[in-house]
Amino acid sequence: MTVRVQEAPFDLGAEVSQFTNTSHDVGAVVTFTGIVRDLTTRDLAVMEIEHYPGMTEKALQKIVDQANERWSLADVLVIHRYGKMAPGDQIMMVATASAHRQDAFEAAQFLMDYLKSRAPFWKKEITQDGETWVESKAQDEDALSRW
Amino acid sequence: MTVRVQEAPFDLGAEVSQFTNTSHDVGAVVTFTGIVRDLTTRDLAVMEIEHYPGMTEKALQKIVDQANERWSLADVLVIHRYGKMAPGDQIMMVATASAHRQDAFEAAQFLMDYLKSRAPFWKKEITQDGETWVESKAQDEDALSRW
Amino acid sequence: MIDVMYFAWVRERIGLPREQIETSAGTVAELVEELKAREDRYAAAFADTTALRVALDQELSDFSAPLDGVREVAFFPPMTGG
Amino acid sequence: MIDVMYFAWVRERIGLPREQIETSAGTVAELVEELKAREDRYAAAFADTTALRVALDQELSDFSAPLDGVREVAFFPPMTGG
Repeated sequence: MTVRVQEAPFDLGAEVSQFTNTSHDVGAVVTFTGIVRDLTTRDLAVMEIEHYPGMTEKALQKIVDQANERWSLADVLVIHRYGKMAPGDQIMMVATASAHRQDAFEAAQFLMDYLKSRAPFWKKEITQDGETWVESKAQDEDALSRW
Repeated sequence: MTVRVQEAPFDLGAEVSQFTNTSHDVGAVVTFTGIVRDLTTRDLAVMEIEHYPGMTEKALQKIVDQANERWSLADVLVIHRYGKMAPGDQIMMVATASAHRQDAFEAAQFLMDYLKSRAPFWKKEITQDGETWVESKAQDEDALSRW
Repeated sequence: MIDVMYFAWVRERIGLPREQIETSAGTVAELVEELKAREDRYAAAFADTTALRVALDQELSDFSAPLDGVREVAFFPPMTGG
Repeated sequence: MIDVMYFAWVRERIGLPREQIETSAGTVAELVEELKAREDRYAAAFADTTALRVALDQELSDFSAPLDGVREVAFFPPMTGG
Protein backbone atom coordinates (compact mmCIF):
# COMPACT_ATOMS: atom_id res chain seq x y z
CA MET A 1 0.00 0.00 0.00
CA THR A 2 1.69 3.18 -1.16
CA VAL A 3 0.68 6.83 -1.10
CA ARG A 4 2.91 9.41 -2.77
CA VAL A 5 2.46 13.18 -3.08
CA GLN A 6 5.02 14.62 -5.45
CA GLU A 7 5.76 17.43 -7.86
CA ALA A 8 7.47 15.19 -10.43
CA PRO A 9 5.65 13.36 -13.22
CA PHE A 10 5.15 9.61 -12.88
CA ASP A 11 5.34 6.75 -15.36
CA LEU A 12 2.09 4.76 -15.26
CA GLY A 13 3.58 1.67 -16.90
CA ALA A 14 6.62 1.56 -14.62
CA GLU A 15 4.47 2.12 -11.54
CA VAL A 16 2.05 -0.65 -12.45
CA SER A 17 4.69 -3.20 -13.37
CA GLN A 18 6.58 -2.63 -10.13
CA PHE A 19 3.28 -2.82 -8.31
CA THR A 20 2.21 -6.19 -9.73
CA ASN A 21 5.69 -7.68 -9.37
CA THR A 22 5.53 -7.43 -5.61
CA SER A 23 2.00 -8.76 -5.18
CA HIS A 24 0.71 -12.31 -5.08
CA ASP A 25 -2.54 -13.86 -6.22
CA VAL A 26 -3.28 -10.87 -8.42
CA GLY A 27 -5.60 -11.52 -11.35
CA ALA A 28 -6.86 -7.99 -11.89
CA VAL A 29 -5.29 -4.55 -11.87
CA VAL A 30 -7.38 -1.42 -12.38
CA THR A 31 -5.81 2.00 -12.85
CA PHE A 32 -7.30 5.44 -13.05
CA THR A 33 -5.24 8.32 -14.42
CA GLY A 34 -6.37 11.92 -14.16
CA ILE A 35 -5.17 14.18 -16.95
CA VAL A 36 -5.20 17.96 -17.39
CA ARG A 37 -7.95 18.42 -19.96
CA ASP A 38 -7.11 20.23 -23.13
CA LEU A 39 -10.29 22.26 -23.57
CA THR A 40 -10.08 23.90 -26.94
CA THR A 41 -12.76 26.42 -26.02
CA ARG A 42 -10.39 28.09 -23.56
CA ASP A 43 -6.68 28.73 -23.71
CA LEU A 44 -5.61 26.79 -20.67
CA ALA A 45 -1.90 27.38 -20.37
CA VAL A 46 -1.18 25.99 -16.92
CA MET A 47 -2.99 24.00 -14.25
CA GLU A 48 -1.52 24.69 -10.82
CA ILE A 49 -2.28 22.38 -7.92
CA GLU A 50 -1.86 23.45 -4.33
CA HIS A 51 -2.05 21.03 -1.43
CA TYR A 52 -1.74 20.88 2.35
CA PRO A 53 1.51 19.04 3.12
CA GLY A 54 1.06 16.69 6.02
CA MET A 55 -2.71 16.56 5.89
CA THR A 56 -2.65 15.38 2.27
CA GLU A 57 -0.69 12.24 3.04
CA LYS A 58 -2.85 11.50 6.10
CA ALA A 59 -6.09 12.01 4.18
CA LEU A 60 -4.95 9.77 1.31
CA GLN A 61 -3.75 7.07 3.71
CA LYS A 62 -7.10 7.13 5.49
CA ILE A 63 -8.95 6.66 2.19
CA VAL A 64 -6.63 3.78 1.26
CA ASP A 65 -7.22 2.17 4.69
CA GLN A 66 -10.98 2.42 4.18
CA ALA A 67 -10.70 0.78 0.75
CA ASN A 68 -8.67 -2.03 2.28
CA GLU A 69 -11.32 -2.67 4.89
CA ARG A 70 -14.11 -2.83 2.35
CA TRP A 71 -12.52 -4.84 -0.47
CA SER A 72 -10.10 -7.71 -0.74
CA LEU A 73 -7.06 -5.99 -2.24
CA ALA A 74 -3.56 -7.31 -2.81
CA ASP A 75 -2.20 -3.79 -3.22
CA VAL A 76 -3.14 -0.15 -3.65
CA LEU A 77 -1.12 2.72 -5.06
CA VAL A 78 -2.05 6.41 -5.02
CA ILE A 79 0.14 9.08 -6.58
CA HIS A 80 -0.99 12.71 -6.69
CA ARG A 81 1.07 15.56 -8.06
CA TYR A 82 1.13 19.22 -7.07
CA GLY A 83 2.64 22.27 -8.75
CA LYS A 84 2.30 23.38 -12.36
CA MET A 85 1.09 21.15 -15.16
CA ALA A 86 0.24 21.61 -18.82
CA PRO A 87 -2.79 20.29 -20.73
CA GLY A 88 -2.32 16.57 -21.40
CA ASP A 89 -0.11 16.09 -18.35
CA GLN A 90 -0.95 13.36 -15.87
CA ILE A 91 -2.19 14.79 -12.55
CA MET A 92 -2.67 11.68 -10.48
CA MET A 93 -3.22 7.96 -10.58
CA VAL A 94 -4.67 5.22 -8.46
CA ALA A 95 -4.04 1.52 -9.01
CA THR A 96 -5.74 -1.39 -7.29
CA ALA A 97 -4.77 -5.06 -7.49
CA SER A 98 -6.98 -7.95 -6.47
CA ALA A 99 -7.70 -11.58 -7.23
CA HIS A 100 -10.99 -10.75 -8.99
CA ARG A 101 -11.96 -7.77 -11.10
CA GLN A 102 -14.95 -6.55 -9.11
CA ASP A 103 -12.86 -5.69 -6.04
CA ALA A 104 -10.28 -3.82 -8.10
CA PHE A 105 -12.93 -1.84 -10.05
CA GLU A 106 -15.03 -0.87 -7.04
CA ALA A 107 -12.05 0.05 -4.86
CA ALA A 108 -10.60 2.26 -7.60
CA GLN A 109 -13.92 4.10 -7.95
CA PHE A 110 -14.23 4.49 -4.19
CA LEU A 111 -10.68 5.88 -3.97
CA MET A 112 -11.39 8.38 -6.72
CA ASP A 113 -14.72 9.52 -5.26
CA TYR A 114 -13.18 10.13 -1.85
CA LEU A 115 -9.97 11.61 -3.16
CA LYS A 116 -11.95 14.21 -5.16
CA SER A 117 -13.72 15.63 -2.11
CA ARG A 118 -11.67 14.59 0.90
CA ALA A 119 -8.00 15.07 0.00
CA PRO A 120 -6.75 18.66 0.40
CA PHE A 121 -5.86 19.59 -3.17
CA TRP A 122 -7.01 22.70 -4.99
CA LYS A 123 -6.74 23.31 -8.71
CA LYS A 124 -6.21 26.68 -10.32
CA GLU A 125 -6.53 27.20 -14.06
CA ILE A 126 -4.28 29.83 -15.55
CA THR A 127 -5.33 31.11 -18.97
CA GLN A 128 -4.49 34.18 -21.04
CA ASP A 129 -7.46 35.90 -19.42
CA GLY A 130 -6.33 35.27 -15.86
CA GLU A 131 -6.51 32.77 -13.07
CA THR A 132 -9.52 30.83 -11.82
CA TRP A 133 -9.80 28.43 -8.91
CA VAL A 134 -11.66 25.31 -10.04
CA GLU A 135 -14.93 25.00 -8.13
CA SER A 136 -15.96 21.76 -6.51
CA LYS A 137 -18.97 20.06 -8.04
CA ALA A 138 -22.05 19.07 -6.09
CA GLN A 139 -21.98 15.78 -7.99
CA ASP A 140 -18.55 14.99 -6.53
CA GLU A 141 -19.93 15.35 -3.02
CA ASP A 142 -23.03 13.37 -4.00
CA ALA A 143 -20.85 10.55 -5.35
CA LEU A 144 -19.80 9.73 -1.80
CA SER A 145 -23.32 8.79 -0.76
CA ARG A 146 -23.23 5.56 -2.77
CA TRP A 147 -20.48 4.03 -0.63
CA MET B 1 -10.81 2.73 -31.20
CA THR B 2 -8.44 -0.21 -31.42
CA VAL B 3 -8.87 -3.96 -30.98
CA ARG B 4 -5.82 -6.21 -31.11
CA VAL B 5 -5.57 -9.97 -30.72
CA GLN B 6 -1.96 -11.04 -30.47
CA GLU B 7 0.41 -13.67 -29.12
CA ALA B 8 3.08 -11.15 -28.05
CA PRO B 9 3.15 -9.43 -24.66
CA PHE B 10 2.13 -5.76 -24.48
CA ASP B 11 3.48 -2.81 -22.53
CA LEU B 12 0.65 -1.19 -20.56
CA GLY B 13 2.48 2.10 -20.06
CA ALA B 14 3.47 2.46 -23.70
CA GLU B 15 -0.05 1.55 -24.86
CA VAL B 16 -1.69 4.08 -22.56
CA SER B 17 0.67 6.93 -23.34
CA GLN B 18 0.23 6.43 -27.09
CA PHE B 19 -3.49 6.21 -26.51
CA THR B 20 -3.83 9.50 -24.62
CA ASN B 21 -1.46 11.35 -26.96
CA THR B 22 -3.85 10.93 -29.84
CA SER B 23 -7.03 11.86 -27.99
CA HIS B 24 -8.49 15.26 -27.14
CA ASP B 25 -10.52 16.47 -24.19
CA VAL B 26 -9.43 13.49 -22.11
CA GLY B 27 -9.54 14.00 -18.37
CA ALA B 28 -9.83 10.38 -17.28
CA VAL B 29 -8.23 7.12 -18.38
CA VAL B 30 -9.22 3.81 -16.82
CA THR B 31 -7.33 0.61 -17.52
CA PHE B 32 -7.99 -2.98 -16.60
CA THR B 33 -5.23 -5.55 -16.87
CA GLY B 34 -5.89 -9.27 -16.52
CA ILE B 35 -2.99 -11.27 -15.12
CA VAL B 36 -2.33 -15.02 -14.90
CA ARG B 37 -2.90 -15.67 -11.20
CA ASP B 38 -0.13 -17.29 -9.26
CA LEU B 39 -2.14 -19.60 -7.07
CA THR B 40 0.25 -21.08 -4.56
CA THR B 41 -2.10 -23.95 -3.76
CA ARG B 42 -1.51 -25.42 -7.20
CA ASP B 43 1.55 -25.62 -9.36
CA LEU B 44 0.35 -23.69 -12.33
CA ALA B 45 3.13 -23.87 -14.86
CA VAL B 46 1.42 -22.54 -17.98
CA MET B 47 -1.84 -20.90 -18.93
CA GLU B 48 -2.72 -21.56 -22.55
CA ILE B 49 -5.32 -19.46 -24.31
CA GLU B 50 -7.07 -20.62 -27.44
CA HIS B 51 -9.26 -18.36 -29.55
CA TYR B 52 -11.33 -18.32 -32.73
CA PRO B 53 -9.46 -16.18 -35.25
CA GLY B 54 -11.85 -13.99 -37.19
CA MET B 55 -14.74 -14.29 -34.77
CA THR B 56 -12.61 -12.96 -31.91
CA GLU B 57 -11.89 -9.65 -33.60
CA LYS B 58 -15.52 -9.28 -34.69
CA ALA B 59 -16.83 -10.04 -31.21
CA LEU B 60 -14.44 -7.58 -29.55
CA GLN B 61 -15.25 -4.87 -32.09
CA LYS B 62 -18.96 -5.37 -31.45
CA ILE B 63 -18.44 -4.97 -27.69
CA VAL B 64 -16.38 -1.82 -28.27
CA ASP B 65 -19.10 -0.42 -30.56
CA GLN B 66 -21.72 -1.03 -27.87
CA ALA B 67 -19.58 0.75 -25.27
CA ASN B 68 -19.24 3.71 -27.63
CA GLU B 69 -22.97 3.95 -28.07
CA ARG B 70 -23.63 3.92 -24.33
CA TRP B 71 -20.89 6.18 -23.01
CA SER B 72 -19.15 9.32 -24.15
CA LEU B 73 -15.66 8.00 -24.89
CA ALA B 74 -12.71 9.72 -26.51
CA ASP B 75 -11.00 6.38 -27.15
CA VAL B 76 -11.08 2.68 -26.37
CA LEU B 77 -8.32 0.08 -26.60
CA VAL B 78 -8.68 -3.67 -26.18
CA ILE B 79 -5.71 -6.03 -26.39
CA HIS B 80 -6.14 -9.76 -25.74
CA ARG B 81 -3.36 -12.29 -26.00
CA TYR B 82 -3.52 -15.97 -26.95
CA GLY B 83 -0.96 -18.77 -26.65
CA LYS B 84 1.10 -19.79 -23.64
CA MET B 85 1.60 -17.56 -20.61
CA ALA B 86 3.23 -17.99 -17.20
CA PRO B 87 1.86 -16.92 -13.79
CA GLY B 88 2.22 -13.16 -13.41
CA ASP B 89 2.05 -12.55 -17.16
CA GLN B 90 -0.44 -10.05 -18.52
CA ILE B 91 -3.27 -11.74 -20.44
CA MET B 92 -5.24 -8.76 -21.68
CA MET B 93 -6.02 -5.13 -21.13
CA VAL B 94 -8.76 -2.64 -21.83
CA ALA B 95 -8.33 1.12 -21.63
CA THR B 96 -11.03 3.76 -21.85
CA ALA B 97 -10.55 7.52 -22.15
CA SER B 98 -13.22 10.13 -21.50
CA ALA B 99 -13.72 13.68 -20.33
CA HIS B 100 -15.14 12.57 -16.96
CA ARG B 101 -14.29 9.59 -14.81
CA GLN B 102 -17.71 7.96 -14.60
CA ASP B 103 -17.86 7.22 -18.34
CA ALA B 104 -14.37 5.71 -18.34
CA PHE B 105 -15.05 3.53 -15.28
CA GLU B 106 -18.43 2.24 -16.41
CA ALA B 107 -17.32 1.56 -19.97
CA ALA B 108 -14.26 -0.38 -18.77
CA GLN B 109 -16.46 -2.54 -16.53
CA PHE B 110 -18.94 -3.10 -19.34
CA LEU B 111 -16.14 -4.11 -21.73
CA MET B 112 -14.75 -6.58 -19.19
CA ASP B 113 -18.13 -8.10 -18.38
CA TYR B 114 -18.93 -8.68 -22.04
CA LEU B 115 -15.45 -9.77 -23.00
CA LYS B 116 -15.51 -12.48 -20.30
CA SER B 117 -18.58 -14.22 -21.68
CA ARG B 118 -18.93 -13.09 -25.30
CA ALA B 119 -15.46 -13.13 -26.84
CA PRO B 120 -14.33 -16.57 -28.04
CA PHE B 121 -11.35 -17.27 -25.79
CA TRP B 122 -10.79 -20.41 -23.76
CA LYS B 123 -8.23 -20.84 -21.00
CA LYS B 124 -6.45 -24.06 -20.17
CA GLU B 125 -4.37 -24.47 -17.03
CA ILE B 126 -1.41 -26.78 -17.31
CA THR B 127 -0.01 -28.03 -14.00
CA GLN B 128 2.27 -30.89 -12.99
CA ASP B 129 -0.86 -32.99 -12.50
CA GLY B 130 -2.21 -32.39 -15.99
CA GLU B 131 -4.33 -30.03 -18.03
CA THR B 132 -7.68 -28.49 -17.10
CA TRP B 133 -9.94 -26.24 -19.15
CA VAL B 134 -11.05 -23.30 -17.01
CA GLU B 135 -14.81 -23.43 -16.52
CA SER B 136 -16.98 -20.39 -17.05
CA LYS B 137 -18.59 -18.95 -13.94
CA ALA B 138 -22.31 -18.37 -13.57
CA GLN B 139 -21.47 -15.01 -12.01
CA ASP B 140 -19.76 -13.92 -15.21
CA GLU B 141 -22.95 -14.56 -17.17
CA ASP B 142 -25.00 -12.90 -14.41
CA ALA B 143 -22.77 -9.81 -14.57
CA LEU B 144 -24.21 -9.02 -18.02
CA SER B 145 -27.70 -8.48 -16.65
CA ARG B 146 -26.76 -5.20 -15.02
CA TRP B 147 -26.07 -3.45 -18.34
CA MET C 1 -20.62 -28.41 -47.84
CA ILE C 2 -20.29 -26.62 -44.56
CA ASP C 3 -17.15 -25.80 -42.53
CA VAL C 4 -17.46 -27.14 -39.00
CA MET C 5 -14.99 -25.94 -36.36
CA TYR C 6 -14.32 -27.17 -32.84
CA PHE C 7 -12.58 -25.32 -30.02
CA ALA C 8 -11.17 -26.09 -26.56
CA TRP C 9 -12.30 -29.44 -25.12
CA VAL C 10 -14.75 -29.98 -27.98
CA ARG C 11 -11.77 -29.93 -30.34
CA GLU C 12 -9.82 -32.27 -28.05
CA ARG C 13 -12.66 -34.79 -27.72
CA ILE C 14 -13.38 -34.88 -31.42
CA GLY C 15 -9.68 -34.87 -32.22
CA LEU C 16 -9.62 -32.25 -34.95
CA PRO C 17 -10.04 -28.49 -35.21
CA ARG C 18 -12.13 -28.27 -38.35
CA GLU C 19 -13.66 -30.39 -41.08
CA GLN C 20 -15.91 -30.01 -44.10
CA ILE C 21 -19.22 -31.78 -43.85
CA GLU C 22 -21.81 -32.66 -46.45
CA THR C 23 -25.12 -32.34 -44.65
CA SER C 24 -28.78 -31.85 -45.29
CA ALA C 25 -29.45 -30.84 -41.68
CA GLY C 26 -31.92 -27.96 -41.47
CA THR C 27 -30.86 -26.72 -38.03
CA VAL C 28 -27.85 -26.78 -35.75
CA ALA C 29 -29.60 -29.35 -33.55
CA GLU C 30 -30.08 -31.65 -36.56
CA LEU C 31 -26.41 -31.27 -37.49
CA VAL C 32 -25.47 -32.23 -33.92
CA GLU C 33 -27.63 -35.36 -34.16
CA GLU C 34 -25.91 -36.33 -37.44
CA LEU C 35 -22.47 -35.83 -35.88
CA LYS C 36 -23.36 -37.79 -32.72
CA ALA C 37 -24.46 -40.73 -34.87
CA ARG C 38 -21.08 -40.83 -36.61
CA GLU C 39 -18.66 -42.00 -33.92
CA ASP C 40 -18.27 -42.23 -30.15
CA ARG C 41 -15.91 -39.25 -30.01
CA TYR C 42 -18.63 -37.03 -31.49
CA ALA C 43 -21.22 -38.53 -29.15
CA ALA C 44 -18.88 -37.74 -26.21
CA ALA C 45 -18.28 -34.18 -27.34
CA PHE C 46 -21.99 -33.44 -27.88
CA ALA C 47 -23.34 -35.47 -24.93
CA ASP C 48 -24.58 -32.34 -23.15
CA THR C 49 -25.33 -29.48 -25.51
CA THR C 50 -26.35 -27.22 -22.60
CA ALA C 51 -22.61 -27.11 -21.84
CA LEU C 52 -21.91 -25.96 -25.41
CA ARG C 53 -22.20 -22.80 -27.44
CA VAL C 54 -22.54 -22.48 -31.20
CA ALA C 55 -21.54 -19.73 -33.62
CA LEU C 56 -22.89 -19.44 -37.17
CA ASP C 57 -20.61 -17.53 -39.54
CA GLN C 58 -18.76 -16.17 -36.50
CA GLU C 59 -21.83 -14.86 -34.67
CA LEU C 60 -23.12 -16.48 -31.49
CA SER C 61 -26.34 -18.33 -32.21
CA ASP C 62 -28.34 -21.20 -30.73
CA PHE C 63 -29.06 -24.84 -31.42
CA SER C 64 -32.51 -24.22 -32.88
CA ALA C 65 -31.14 -21.84 -35.53
CA PRO C 66 -31.55 -22.80 -39.22
CA LEU C 67 -28.46 -23.56 -41.29
CA ASP C 68 -29.73 -21.99 -44.55
CA GLY C 69 -26.87 -20.15 -46.21
CA VAL C 70 -24.49 -20.73 -43.31
CA ARG C 71 -20.92 -21.46 -44.39
CA GLU C 72 -19.18 -21.88 -41.04
CA VAL C 73 -20.47 -23.52 -37.86
CA ALA C 74 -18.35 -23.56 -34.70
CA PHE C 75 -18.92 -25.52 -31.51
CA PHE C 76 -17.21 -24.67 -28.23
CA PRO C 77 -17.65 -24.53 -24.46
CA PRO C 78 -18.72 -21.30 -22.72
CA MET C 79 -16.05 -18.68 -23.24
CA THR C 80 -13.52 -17.80 -20.56
CA GLY C 81 -11.70 -14.73 -21.80
CA GLY C 82 -10.51 -11.74 -19.86
CA MET D 1 -0.91 30.36 20.44
CA ILE D 2 -2.44 28.50 17.54
CA ASP D 3 -1.14 28.00 14.00
CA VAL D 4 -3.69 29.15 11.44
CA MET D 5 -3.22 28.16 7.79
CA TYR D 6 -4.99 29.34 4.63
CA PHE D 7 -5.12 27.59 1.28
CA ALA D 8 -6.21 28.40 -2.29
CA TRP D 9 -8.36 31.57 -2.62
CA VAL D 10 -8.60 31.92 1.18
CA ARG D 11 -4.82 32.27 1.23
CA GLU D 12 -4.94 34.72 -1.69
CA ARG D 13 -7.65 36.93 -0.12
CA ILE D 14 -5.95 37.06 3.26
CA GLY D 15 -2.56 37.47 1.64
CA LEU D 16 -0.55 34.98 3.64
CA PRO D 17 -0.32 31.20 3.95
CA ARG D 18 -0.01 30.86 7.73
CA GLU D 19 0.22 32.88 10.92
CA GLN D 20 0.34 32.35 14.64
CA ILE D 21 -2.62 33.74 16.54
CA GLU D 22 -3.15 34.39 20.22
CA THR D 23 -6.80 33.63 20.79
CA SER D 24 -9.24 32.78 23.51
CA ALA D 25 -11.87 31.58 21.03
CA GLY D 26 -13.64 28.45 22.26
CA THR D 27 -14.73 27.20 18.82
CA VAL D 28 -13.77 27.53 15.18
CA ALA D 29 -16.77 29.84 14.62
CA GLU D 30 -15.57 32.15 17.39
CA LEU D 31 -12.07 32.22 15.88
CA VAL D 32 -13.61 33.13 12.51
CA GLU D 33 -15.51 36.05 14.15
CA GLU D 34 -12.27 37.30 15.72
CA LEU D 35 -10.48 37.14 12.38
CA LYS D 36 -13.31 38.88 10.50
CA ALA D 37 -13.18 41.73 13.00
CA ARG D 38 -9.48 42.29 12.30
CA GLU D 39 -9.37 43.62 8.75
CA ASP D 40 -11.38 43.75 5.54
CA ARG D 41 -9.29 41.06 3.86
CA TYR D 42 -10.29 38.58 6.60
CA ALA D 43 -13.91 39.70 6.41
CA ALA D 44 -13.79 39.10 2.62
CA ALA D 45 -12.22 35.66 3.00
CA PHE D 46 -14.72 34.53 5.65
CA ALA D 47 -17.81 36.28 4.24
CA ASP D 48 -19.53 32.99 3.45
CA THR D 49 -18.35 30.14 5.66
CA THR D 50 -20.67 27.67 3.90
CA ALA D 51 -18.20 27.97 1.00
CA LEU D 52 -15.33 27.02 3.33
CA ARG D 53 -13.96 23.92 4.99
CA VAL D 54 -11.90 23.70 8.16
CA ALA D 55 -9.35 21.16 9.35
CA LEU D 56 -8.21 20.84 12.98
CA ASP D 57 -4.78 19.29 13.39
CA GLN D 58 -5.03 18.05 9.80
CA GLU D 59 -8.41 16.33 10.18
CA LEU D 60 -11.54 17.69 8.50
CA SER D 61 -13.82 19.18 11.11
CA ASP D 62 -16.61 21.77 11.27
CA PHE D 63 -17.15 25.34 12.43
CA SER D 64 -18.89 24.37 15.66
CA ALA D 65 -15.94 22.25 16.82
CA PRO D 66 -14.12 23.28 20.03
CA LEU D 67 -10.52 24.45 19.82
CA ASP D 68 -9.35 22.88 23.12
CA GLY D 69 -5.89 21.41 22.62
CA VAL D 70 -5.86 22.15 18.88
CA ARG D 71 -2.48 23.34 17.58
CA GLU D 72 -3.20 23.82 13.89
CA VAL D 73 -6.34 25.19 12.22
CA ALA D 74 -6.60 25.35 8.44
CA PHE D 75 -9.23 27.15 6.32
CA PHE D 76 -9.77 26.38 2.66
CA PRO D 77 -12.42 26.06 -0.06
CA PRO D 78 -13.97 22.67 -0.92
CA MET D 79 -11.28 20.38 -2.26
CA THR D 80 -10.83 19.71 -5.96
CA GLY D 81 -8.30 16.91 -6.19
CA GLY D 82 -8.22 13.98 -8.58
